Amino acid sequence: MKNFLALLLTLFLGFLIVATLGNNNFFPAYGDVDVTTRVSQKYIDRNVNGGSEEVIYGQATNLESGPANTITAIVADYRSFDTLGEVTVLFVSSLGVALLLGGAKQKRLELNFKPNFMLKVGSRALFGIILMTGVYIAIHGHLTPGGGFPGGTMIASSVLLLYLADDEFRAKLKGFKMLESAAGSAYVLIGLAGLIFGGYFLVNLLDNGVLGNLLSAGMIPIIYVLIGLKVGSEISGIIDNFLTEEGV
Amino acid sequence: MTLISIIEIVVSVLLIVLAFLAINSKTLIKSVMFLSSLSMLAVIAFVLMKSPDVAITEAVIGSGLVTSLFVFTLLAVRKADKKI
Amino acid sequence: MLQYAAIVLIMLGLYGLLTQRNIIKIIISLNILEIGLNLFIVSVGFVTDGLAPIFTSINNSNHLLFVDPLPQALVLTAIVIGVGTTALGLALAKKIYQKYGTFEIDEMGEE
Amino acid sequence: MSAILLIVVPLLAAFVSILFKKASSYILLIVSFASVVTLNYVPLEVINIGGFTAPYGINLVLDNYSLIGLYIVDSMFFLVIALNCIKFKKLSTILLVSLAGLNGLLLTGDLFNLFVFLEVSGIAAYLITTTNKKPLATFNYLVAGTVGSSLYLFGLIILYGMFGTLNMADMANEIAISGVSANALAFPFLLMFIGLGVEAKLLPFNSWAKGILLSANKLTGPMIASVYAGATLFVFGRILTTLFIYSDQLVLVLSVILIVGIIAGETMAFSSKKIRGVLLYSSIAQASLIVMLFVLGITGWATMMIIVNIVSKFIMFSIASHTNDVLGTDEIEDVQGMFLNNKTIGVAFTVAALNISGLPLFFGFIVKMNMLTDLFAKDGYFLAAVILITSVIEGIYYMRLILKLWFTDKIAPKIKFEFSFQYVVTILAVLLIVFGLYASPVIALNDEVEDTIVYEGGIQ
Repeated sequence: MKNFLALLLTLFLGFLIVATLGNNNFFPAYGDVDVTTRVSQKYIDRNVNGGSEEVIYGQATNLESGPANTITAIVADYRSFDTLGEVTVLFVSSLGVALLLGGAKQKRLELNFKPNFMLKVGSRALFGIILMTGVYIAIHGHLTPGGGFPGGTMIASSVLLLYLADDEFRAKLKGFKMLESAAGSAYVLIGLAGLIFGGYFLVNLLDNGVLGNLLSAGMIPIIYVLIGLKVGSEISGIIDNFLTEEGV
Repeated sequence: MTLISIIEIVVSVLLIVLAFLAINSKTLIKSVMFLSSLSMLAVIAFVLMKSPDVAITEAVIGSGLVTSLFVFTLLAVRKADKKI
Repeated sequence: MLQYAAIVLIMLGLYGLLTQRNIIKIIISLNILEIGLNLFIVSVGFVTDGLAPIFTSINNSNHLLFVDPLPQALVLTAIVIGVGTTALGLALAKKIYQKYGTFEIDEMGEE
Repeated sequence: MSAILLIVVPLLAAFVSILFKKASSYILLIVSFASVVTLNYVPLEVINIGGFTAPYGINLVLDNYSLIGLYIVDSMFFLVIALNCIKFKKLSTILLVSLAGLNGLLLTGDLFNLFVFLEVSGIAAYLITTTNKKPLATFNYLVAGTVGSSLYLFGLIILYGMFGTLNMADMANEIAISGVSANALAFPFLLMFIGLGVEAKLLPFNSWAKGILLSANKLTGPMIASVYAGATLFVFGRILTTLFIYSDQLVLVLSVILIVGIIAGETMAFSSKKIRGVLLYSSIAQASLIVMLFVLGITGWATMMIIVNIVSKFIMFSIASHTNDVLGTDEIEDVQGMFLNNKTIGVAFTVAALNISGLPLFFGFIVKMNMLTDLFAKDGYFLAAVILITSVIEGIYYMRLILKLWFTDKIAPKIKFEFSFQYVVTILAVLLIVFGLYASPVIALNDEVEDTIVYEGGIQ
């Protein structure tokens, strides 16, 4: 009975959604979006603050936002403040997981298999590869898809491999904490430097360079590396706390 | 009908089926696995909608990390509970 | 088509939240809701025959037709936030299991 | 001084404080005090972040409305911290983040940024409630909060699809010039309303509140019921007045939800056996009432009503949860006569209760009187009648509660309240009386709020 009511409620809601979106002249049909009427067009043209020259890959220099990847330009430049909030969410939730699951009496969760030789060697080799991929993704965030968050998570998942390969392994949490704190503070301090020297919080102070070069986009690669480090250490912390259980 | 639109329809149907299975499976570990495949399919859907950034993030975080967190939680309680 | 699938996923997530009485299942429903929402957000920015909004040596000018980048940027934020809440929810689930010895809310015997 | 420091400094302090465990509670105390002080030196302005102009970049808007919100929320936050920070040392970093989140919530002029801050402050709140030692209640809060913010985001994205912007003022502008029918907007608005309603404890979206607040301790009680509730209501007011366009159906649906909320809340408060129960259900009713006033456009007095609630609920929830921490119970029957041994506390509690039920001499009276006058001026006779009736119910159960707590034929329980705590609640109670007798600054404040509540952040 209760399930049936729930079903009715959700069906009603679904009907409302489809009815509102279907009969709405203002809501564009799927695939029928006109980007030029939205704020996004200015992100693509990189002319939020004026300047209407054409953006050409490999040629345009010193645009107002330097990344070739427009999404990175939005995430780490135009709407960087959201990203600061997002980093904070992950920060609090890793703290919270530690608060809930951590503690002096915790020991490592026993896996019900003994890692054999192949697993040990294989995961050591993979550890390096995944770590490198993670770093690569974080550093190239302004040129290719990816960025600090997936990069950082990949770094953390390489740490996870070490957990699986060695049933005695525990990450040195103290070091991670230092890294987390330093990276987070550095992000905020970069923002404050912008406020002091550029007049706006989180304003880009460095040269944006040529669109498409690795060394371009001003501070965005720096910010993404910081995010990568922070996310990597936070998620390693979360994983470590999840891999514990109550014990002597 | 182009190939893309056929793929879109297949992906859409599979998404819905997997979501249904994830909610209605008998054992928790199966639900988690269905959720994981659901987010893998979501990655394909993101690629179809031309958003490689979201696809990578969803693949690494949504599909990889979340699944492993679920599995760890279930691992930690497996001794006490045989049903899981 | 994918937009409708996204809406159905949101509905399925809500349905799961209303009916399930198992902590893990509730978190799973929450995740389905979030995946559906993320798909919906991206679909709001999709343009048929649009390009992924990244300048490369081939797609090299802003006069080409790109899909809307802003929803994708929002989804990146939403995914990370979702992972934060999921991790916290699972940690609470573990805590609840330590206290009650079950994941079923009905078997916990208190409000 | 830029208002952005109100968000950034607590964040920076939070990142640093994980390295200095021992000093973290002092960092928290200093930072939360500094926030209140900083408010005296920040100019009223619109701040563009990252140097990008308004609808494209994120902006923060500091006007009279958000300034009042910041003043009251930050000072209450500081009081809660000052009374509790030593005991809850482990939470210092989380409390710092929640301060940043609350300030961001009140300041931001961007709808998606608002979602981010909802999550930041929300996650911090879930963690604060873990000190209740009821993981299941916290879990329910987490699920409700996440669903709420997801629904808010869903509504927001539909609006983005229609108007192509995320800035609050710009969105309101676009809606106005597009000539869209109000019916087409009703559904996204309803989604956003439900989403925010979950956080603001509106009936029927408030199932989480019972689990949290009925077992609240000295930190979570005032924190969630007073500080967080106040901040969410401030945000709610802003969005309801700036963004929403009311079609007849939407007003009807919202009125039904809210009036049922008011009546049901008061009824449940009337029949509650615990002090915290009475307070919880009364604040559910008050939240519905405040939102209803915002919907009807009586914005200034709705804002004042939020302040009445924040202050009164702070006093009463602190006392009730302290009683429970000491005695292990707050059943009214068990703690009868508890004020006989604690006269100061008793007087403060009485003032707060009378203030919230709107008796003369108190701040709440002025607010309620003017609110009713405005309602009559706008022909809101039905709601005025509802308010009058519920005021009577409210008066009755608060009177009954106060009488039971002052008089007993059994031995009165002895509860030790710290001196600093007595001091704080006394001062707050005195302030309530002072502003009750000396009303002109309140009325001036009200006019200022009414002038600025609609966001115009940087958009011409």
